[in-house]
Amino acid sequence: MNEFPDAPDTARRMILKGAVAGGLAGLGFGSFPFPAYAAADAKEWPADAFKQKSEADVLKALYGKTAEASDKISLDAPEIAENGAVVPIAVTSTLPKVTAIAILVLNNPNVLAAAYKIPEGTEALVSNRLKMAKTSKVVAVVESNGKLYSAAKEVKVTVGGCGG
Amino acid sequence: MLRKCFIAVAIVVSTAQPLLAASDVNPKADFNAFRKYFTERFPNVKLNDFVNGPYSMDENLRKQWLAKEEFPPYEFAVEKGKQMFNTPFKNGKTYGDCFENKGIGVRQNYPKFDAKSGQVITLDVALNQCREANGEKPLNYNKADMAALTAYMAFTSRGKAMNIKIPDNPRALAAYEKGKQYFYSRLGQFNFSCASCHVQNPGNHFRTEVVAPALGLVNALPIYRSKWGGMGTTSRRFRSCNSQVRGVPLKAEDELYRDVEYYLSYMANGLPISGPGARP
Amino acid sequence: MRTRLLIQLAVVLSVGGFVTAGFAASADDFKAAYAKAEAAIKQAHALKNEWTTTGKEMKAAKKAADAGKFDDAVKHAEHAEALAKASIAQAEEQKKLWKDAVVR
Amino acid sequence: MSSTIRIKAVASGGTTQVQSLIRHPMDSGFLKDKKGKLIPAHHIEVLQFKHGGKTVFTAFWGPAVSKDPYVKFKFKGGKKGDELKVSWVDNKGASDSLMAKIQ
Repeated sequence: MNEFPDAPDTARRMILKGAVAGGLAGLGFGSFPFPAYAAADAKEWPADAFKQKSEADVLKALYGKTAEASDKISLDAPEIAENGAVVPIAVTSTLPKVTAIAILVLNNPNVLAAAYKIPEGTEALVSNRLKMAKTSKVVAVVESNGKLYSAAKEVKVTVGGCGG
Repeated sequence: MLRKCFIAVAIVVSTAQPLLAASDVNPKADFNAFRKYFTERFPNVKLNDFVNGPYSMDENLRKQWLAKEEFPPYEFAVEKGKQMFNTPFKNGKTYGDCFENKGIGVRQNYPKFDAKSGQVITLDVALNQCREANGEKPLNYNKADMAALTAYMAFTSRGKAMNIKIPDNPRALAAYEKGKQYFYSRLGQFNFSCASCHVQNPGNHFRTEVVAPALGLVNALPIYRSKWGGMGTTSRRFRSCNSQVRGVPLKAEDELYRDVEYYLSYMANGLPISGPGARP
Repeated sequence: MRTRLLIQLAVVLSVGGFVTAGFAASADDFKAAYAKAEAAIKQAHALKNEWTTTGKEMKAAKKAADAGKFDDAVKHAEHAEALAKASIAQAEEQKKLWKDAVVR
Repeated sequence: MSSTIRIKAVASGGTTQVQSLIRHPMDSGFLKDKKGKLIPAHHIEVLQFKHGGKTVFTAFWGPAVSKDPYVKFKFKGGKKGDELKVSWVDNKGASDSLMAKIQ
């Protein structure tokens, strides 16, 4: 079964991961397109917030308020991004009644990278991959009980991701 | 003048070089020395982890890689490759008909030495030979379709131990030796060899990247590079190495590229296939 | 040691190329310099060891010649030839030197 | 070509973890093509996940989200075999949707 009796966990994990990604190995989930009635609606997109150049202006446009720092937000981002085009960033929070999470990259041409709506029953957790033009502070903003909280981390970028 | 003196030296050097006798070529001894060099230099890297390139030697990068591997960016290419692989040619035959085990889980056997032509046949070349034998036009060795096909074939071979054979044939040994020579020869205006980076400096930063160890480098091919925004073939990888040191790249699947892949793959014998890989 | 010499050589030649052409060059001078550079590049190409910078100099030479600036054109062509010759020397010397780098 | 949407949704202990990868260029609007012409921004604006008629997650994305974007989230409820509806729309009005089964 195992071709490498002394294979380290990493190699095995790599192989298992391949198996998990089985959708493409033909283990599909019976996925099929469905009619558009339930589809995402572009009208909901907060166009104004995505144009803003500062943290304060983004928060004002998105939520109409300001944020205070919180240690109940965990912002998982690399210290040095391997490539600014693909920077994995994850946000989780132990704050109660979280209704929204936003991720801002302060030195990007437009500061807001992504905003998420967290309905009741969905955990205060999101993981995504963002582009960073250069070294920048990354800010995670969490809306909890109607108030805004934030946490920040500096991510160094040596190869910029404007190219996308 | 300096130049004249230099050229004179060069001429002496080139005429003084004897032709290699096949008996001087000893792949097994090379293999042992190569393995010893890397395992002694990187005692904390587990042998089978070398195939993960820079991620085997940099914790910060490794974390980002593992995050990406949760849903790797190359999945679309693998899916496309699978579709291509399973789509019959106009004559009704498929790629699978050209390979042992219908082409599934065979990546580790390439490159192969073909005694008839006296040439090293890489997987990419074998795929195009298959196409041409079935009346189809060959694919571009630098482009996305070939990258997708080889990515799928690597994917079905993950974890299989590299298994490269160098038959006792003077032309096979000569090809191996030429590949080895190319690997260690300095080239380009920067005067770098493949080995300058991948033997002398793995784990170190070169420009903005962490250099991958030569041991197991080929096991991750083809690779999805974030800076390419897509999957690239083995040829594309070699060509980018050349141009980084200001050398004009050879044409894709040039004899020297095939020979150097043959050499490096033999050095990686026993290590698992990890391709398609994701790299910065 | 010798590789360092090679790099120095390339630098010396690249600077030298600009210094020597202190005369008013003609279209024929350009053609002659360009042809010499082309011959050297052809040899480097045959050795599979062309440098990317050589081609850039040739393009610059052509562009200057097209603009009638033959002094510049000759300088670029001479620079290209020097680079091509250095790459040929590199290829020739590496035919032996590569062995010193092999992992043993 | 098949769907632009790939989903891995796994239910365990009353919670469903959803991971999705979408094939999309996500052009930033700051990059030039080979001819030096600026490639206009082209990105997904809204991505939505529905489970049993209820929206469980909505993403609003700008051009700073990476090419072939990825997202992961978790929601309470959901069991093996349940349907999860995914849809996106981009700034050029293109859209795609998929119904996936929770595993």
